[in-house]
Amino acid sequence: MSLDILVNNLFNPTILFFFLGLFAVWIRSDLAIPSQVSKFLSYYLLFCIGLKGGAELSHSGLSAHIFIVLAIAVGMAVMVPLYSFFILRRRFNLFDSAAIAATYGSISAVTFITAINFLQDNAVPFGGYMVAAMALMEAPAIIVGLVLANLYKQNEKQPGPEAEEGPPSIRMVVQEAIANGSVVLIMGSFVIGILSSEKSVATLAPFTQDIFKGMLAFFLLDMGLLAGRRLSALRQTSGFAIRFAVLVPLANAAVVISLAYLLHIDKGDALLLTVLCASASYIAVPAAMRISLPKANAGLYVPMSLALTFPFNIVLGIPLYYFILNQILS
Amino acid sequence: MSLDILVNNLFNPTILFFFLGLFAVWIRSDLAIPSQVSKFLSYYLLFCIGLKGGAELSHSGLSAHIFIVLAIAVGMAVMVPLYSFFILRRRFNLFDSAAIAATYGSISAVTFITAINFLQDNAVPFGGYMVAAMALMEAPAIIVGLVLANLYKQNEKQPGPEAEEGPPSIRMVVQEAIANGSVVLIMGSFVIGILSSEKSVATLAPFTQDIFKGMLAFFLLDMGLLAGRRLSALRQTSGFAIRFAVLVPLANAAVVISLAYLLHIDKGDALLLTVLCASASYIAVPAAMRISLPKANAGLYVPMSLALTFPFNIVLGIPLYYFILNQILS
Amino acid sequence: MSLDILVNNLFNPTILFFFLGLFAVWIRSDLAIPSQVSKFLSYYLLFCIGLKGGAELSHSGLSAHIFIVLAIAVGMAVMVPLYSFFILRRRFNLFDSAAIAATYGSISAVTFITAINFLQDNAVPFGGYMVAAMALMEAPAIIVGLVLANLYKQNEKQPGPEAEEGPPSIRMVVQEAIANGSVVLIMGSFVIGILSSEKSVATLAPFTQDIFKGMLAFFLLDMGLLAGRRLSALRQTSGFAIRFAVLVPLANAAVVISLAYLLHIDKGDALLLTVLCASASYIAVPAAMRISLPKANAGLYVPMSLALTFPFNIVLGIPLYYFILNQILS
Amino acid sequence: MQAYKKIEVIIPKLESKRLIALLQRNGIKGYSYWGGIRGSGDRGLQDGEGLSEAFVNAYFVVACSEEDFNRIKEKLRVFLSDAGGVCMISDVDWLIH
Amino acid sequence: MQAYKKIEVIIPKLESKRLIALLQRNGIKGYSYWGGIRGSGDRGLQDGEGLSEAFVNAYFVVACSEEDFNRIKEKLRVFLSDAGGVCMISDVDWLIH
Amino acid sequence: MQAYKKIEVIIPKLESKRLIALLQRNGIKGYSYWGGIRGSGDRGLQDGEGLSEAFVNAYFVVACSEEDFNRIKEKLRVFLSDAGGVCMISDVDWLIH
Ligand SMILES: Nc1ncnc2c1ncn2[C@@H]1O[C@H](COP(=O)(O)O)[C@@H](O)[C@H]1O
Ligand SMILES: Nc1ncnc2c1ncn2[C@@H]1O[C@H](COP(=O)(O)O)[C@@H](O)[C@H]1O
Ligand SMILES: Nc1ncnc2c1ncn2[C@@H]1O[C@H](COP(=O)(O)O)[C@@H](O)[C@H]1O
Ligand code: NA
Ligand code: NA
Ligand code: NA
Repeated sequence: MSLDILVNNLFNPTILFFFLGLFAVWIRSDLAIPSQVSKFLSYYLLFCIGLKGGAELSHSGLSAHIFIVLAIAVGMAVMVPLYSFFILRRRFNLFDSAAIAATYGSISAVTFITAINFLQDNAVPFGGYMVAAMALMEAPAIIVGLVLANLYKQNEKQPGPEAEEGPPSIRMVVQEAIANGSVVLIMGSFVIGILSSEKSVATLAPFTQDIFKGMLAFFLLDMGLLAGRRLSALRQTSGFAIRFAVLVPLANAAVVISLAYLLHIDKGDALLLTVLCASASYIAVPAAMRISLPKANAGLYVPMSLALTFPFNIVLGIPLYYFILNQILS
Repeated sequence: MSLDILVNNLFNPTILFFFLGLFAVWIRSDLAIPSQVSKFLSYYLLFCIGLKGGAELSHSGLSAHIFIVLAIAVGMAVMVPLYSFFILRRRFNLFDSAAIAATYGSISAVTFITAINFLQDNAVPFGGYMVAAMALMEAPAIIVGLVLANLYKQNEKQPGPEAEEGPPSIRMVVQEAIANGSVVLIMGSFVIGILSSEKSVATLAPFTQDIFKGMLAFFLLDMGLLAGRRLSALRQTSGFAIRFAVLVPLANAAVVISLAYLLHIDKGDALLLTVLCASASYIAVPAAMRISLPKANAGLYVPMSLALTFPFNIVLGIPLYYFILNQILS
Repeated sequence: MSLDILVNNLFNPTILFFFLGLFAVWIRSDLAIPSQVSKFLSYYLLFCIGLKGGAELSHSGLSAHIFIVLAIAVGMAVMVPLYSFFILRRRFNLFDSAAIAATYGSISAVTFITAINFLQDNAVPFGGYMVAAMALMEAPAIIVGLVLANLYKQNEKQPGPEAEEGPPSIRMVVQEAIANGSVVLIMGSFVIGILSSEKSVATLAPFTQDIFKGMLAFFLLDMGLLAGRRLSALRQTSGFAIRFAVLVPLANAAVVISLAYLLHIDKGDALLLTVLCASASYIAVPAAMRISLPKANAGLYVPMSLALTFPFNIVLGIPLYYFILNQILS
Repeated sequence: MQAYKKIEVIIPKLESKRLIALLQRNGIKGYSYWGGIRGSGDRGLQDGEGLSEAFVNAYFVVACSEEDFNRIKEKLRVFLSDAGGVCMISDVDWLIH
Repeated sequence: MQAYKKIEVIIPKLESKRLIALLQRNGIKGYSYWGGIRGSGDRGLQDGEGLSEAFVNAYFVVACSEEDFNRIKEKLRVFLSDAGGVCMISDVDWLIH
Repeated sequence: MQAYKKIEVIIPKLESKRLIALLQRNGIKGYSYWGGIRGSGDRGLQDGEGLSEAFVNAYFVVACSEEDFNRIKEKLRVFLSDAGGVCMISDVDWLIH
């Protein structure tokens, strides 16, 4: 049965379109989704997922169980960058370590959405509030990363009287991360899903549900193209970075799966939580790091998360985590 | 019952997405719909509304009633800028007065589309020819505004022998306004809706109708972002401008509602006509004014129409006008 | 019955939107589909057609018949530029002749898609493998055109020691043509259509089929705008170019129709094959020629294919070819 | 290499057509331009937002002979005083090929 | 025509807000900028790809008096040493209208 | 500040890859470019329309030492005579940070 899940996932058209993107880069095709369209597609996916999550939550109501899951989510978003940082410091400089730590502590919305798609294909229910878990996990890792970088920073030339031209404050960076477009859109849609009547959300379904899978396939094609273009940057990278990009997500997944087992979290919610913790950011965190840690090498942390961890999760990780959860949760 | 309509309108996801846009600007989020996507969304809405209007007209045929409505539409498009101009001259300079007058005499297609959406939600029928009314109202106000500006303009340095480098002629500006993309697209789709067979229009329905509401919600999110960004420009503005932006639409609405009562116009058509007259342009007219009256302050007339009159109409105006029309028309 | 087909095709909303585009240019409207959206629409169409073709092929399986059709496709893609070149040389210089020959030997994906839409409207079945025929026909004509240009080129200043700054090699150009985005996307989707389960392709149908016609109508509006803008370039062109743009497609169509008759090709497949051979490229080939034959006049071969042959085919050609095929194939 | 004048003009995007017409009327055959320019000047902030292109500029670059420049200089001035915007002139060498 | 300094700055697009703030704080009212700049420099390749704008630059053009330039020169230097990028200074004539 | 040569090149966008390769082959590590350039020149109007990028240009800016410039000058000329386009050279000061 294990293999079944994996093969089904592999021969899912959405995943195949991701490979098509990789392939197109490999043969040096000029295939490229225009950047504005690609941004629209990502906003579309967040819009739909948020709305659906909100509508479902307003349906099911709150429970103690929800708060446990949210607490795990935030806890992991703080712990992962902390322990990652100390692993990374053994090989990388301060700035790269902090940036990679933040990257892996934060989450990938696209991986999350792909996991939701996987659950729907397998008719496994999950809680709408998982959308909130995702949004809560975006920022903490950035804060942890920046605080670590500042704590350990030494010999840095102090900005003189022109301080206002110097680097932006942590507060500013964190504020920007919290108000970043993706978070605002998914949380906003989530709240709108809660506030709107069931009937009015239903009238949006042809847009938010019927064409969703096609839009996701198209977007994963774009992600394949992006990941492919970033792959080449990994050639100069140490094997350490590559191992980190696969093993740390697996370790994080193991932690969450254990917690899910101990705390009797539902299968669907547990998978999504696992995927969130195992995924790494390649949109919000790089944008924040580019400004706040400009000396960190974006040619390192972006390819690690986008060209390694992301494909690993959507191709192997999701079916694997699900297989295990399926075995251990009745 | 009045409150019901208002509350239903407020908790409509499409309207809520408008507020989400305002909110995102308020917290300084970087959420932004890419400009080309936003243009596509606006074209999509015009495409659908035009096609639907044409198909319905070819269904229902012409009647005397139609010509009365069209006559009111054009009449108001001429009268509104005239009387607005003289009110405005008491506080603003010539150029600003002419530009604001043109702005309020012309119409907002998005407000119109939102009103159509409102009617459909409330299952109120309306005539397909209202699309033609909308298109007819776009240009007259621009002409009136420019003629007024030229009549009252004095002491203007006359362009010398290099006249061809000077400002463009009224004729040119008006011609451009009539051929502006939005008008051509909605009227073109309208005519195509008339010419096409019922069956072939029906095959387009998944695109033009099923996903319409979702696209509108997305577009209103964008309008919220735009309106929010323009709101700050109003801080330096006089209270006079703000009062004008709310009271003149109300006055225009009152006139149209009275005419609808006297002339027994159907409820749906009456609402759309009211909304057209109460709305103000923030796409076509600013583009025309930027060229023909470059000395008018675009930081004044755009925020007035986009950040005040537009939200006023879609949030309060539409349900209010409908409530009144519903009371007085049997 | 002939006229019926023609009139139905003319009053098809998708074709009417093409005319709306032409009309908008004629009245100098500023209506313009943003370039990134236009690219997305073209990718969307290729995505859908490829997927559908693959899914159908995996359904029907291979047959000898298929190889005959593919052989004709490739054969025509080689022959057409050869004989076109010698016709063209009587009036045009070497570079223009080679570029126009390549243009007419290659194919127009949009014409092909419009023909598929036509078949669906008329409930005529066709083979999914035709997508492969289309993809196979894209590149050969480019090779033939470039080889001809090089064979006949004389007195060209030979690049000296700085050869690497000189013009790109044929090999490079052909490789780019084969890996061009449109070919990769349609062939990739085709393969994904073959690999995916029937069920999973079905879940994409709301995106790939239901809204297809609307997206096509929108895209043809854009093509109308493009064709209209290129039309003016034809004013300076000789009558020879204009005759070529209509007569050569007709000649190619006659050849294919004869072959279809002799070889008993199915009506649907025969129409698509005819349309492929009668159509001319205005996306892939111009991009290749701009680099490899920069001295050829892009203001000549693009308007010929886009502003003459393309409208001729979608408005008159498709129904005409179908009418004839319908008569001669039982 | 040959000495040329480089003219850079930043104007409201909606005025582009008129500037191109001016250049063509005066025999200037070579020019380049692009849109999407945001900025700030005497007429306030142009933030590039909105559906109407009313708040966005275009950037023109024209390389021409000193002669050509002297011929259009005055006309450019009249145009700019109506349309608004900025015009910068500098010297460049043209790499002839 | 009047002599001006033309300042051209190429920086990561995400730093645009901070540069604009710097200009405004120092009384520079006229500036233009646009995004979508790809390129390469000390900090590697900026290929314009990705959803985050982390790999794309912006181009700023500021025409100002020599005085203005001297006032902000040092502050620009501090800003650039943090944000990265390039700053080119040249002389232009401003066509007054 | 340090004296540099500023090279500005306008070429068909489809030729960008080849120009970048030329720069890299010749050890020029710093450059910037962007697309979407419309314009007119010897090879007619480039109106930016169409799906193929056949009618749109790219703009390159390279700041380099005089030495670097002299090294690539001749190669640029050969490249441009094949690809078409325009190349302008001027002097700038580089604000070192
Ligand atoms: N000093 C300047 N330096 C660079 N760009 C400027 C300058 N002044 C104005 N601009 C640009 O020119 C546009 C129009 O200027 P204005 O007509 O002065 O508002 C502005 O929106 C800016 O994009
Ligand atoms: N010599 C140069 N000429 C032109 N643009 C440059 C040059 N050096 C750097 N740039 C641009 O400035 C950006 C940032 O430079 P850097 O901080 O050196 O990586 C690069 O991505 C390029 O777009
Ligand atoms: N004198 C000029 N000034 C500015 N841009 C030019 C000039 N000449 C040509 N260009 C640009 O360079 C492109 C190619 O030029 P050409 O190869 O001469 O057609 C044109 O499409 C313009 O964008
Ligand atoms: Na994570
Ligand atoms: Na009005
Ligand atoms: Na052909």
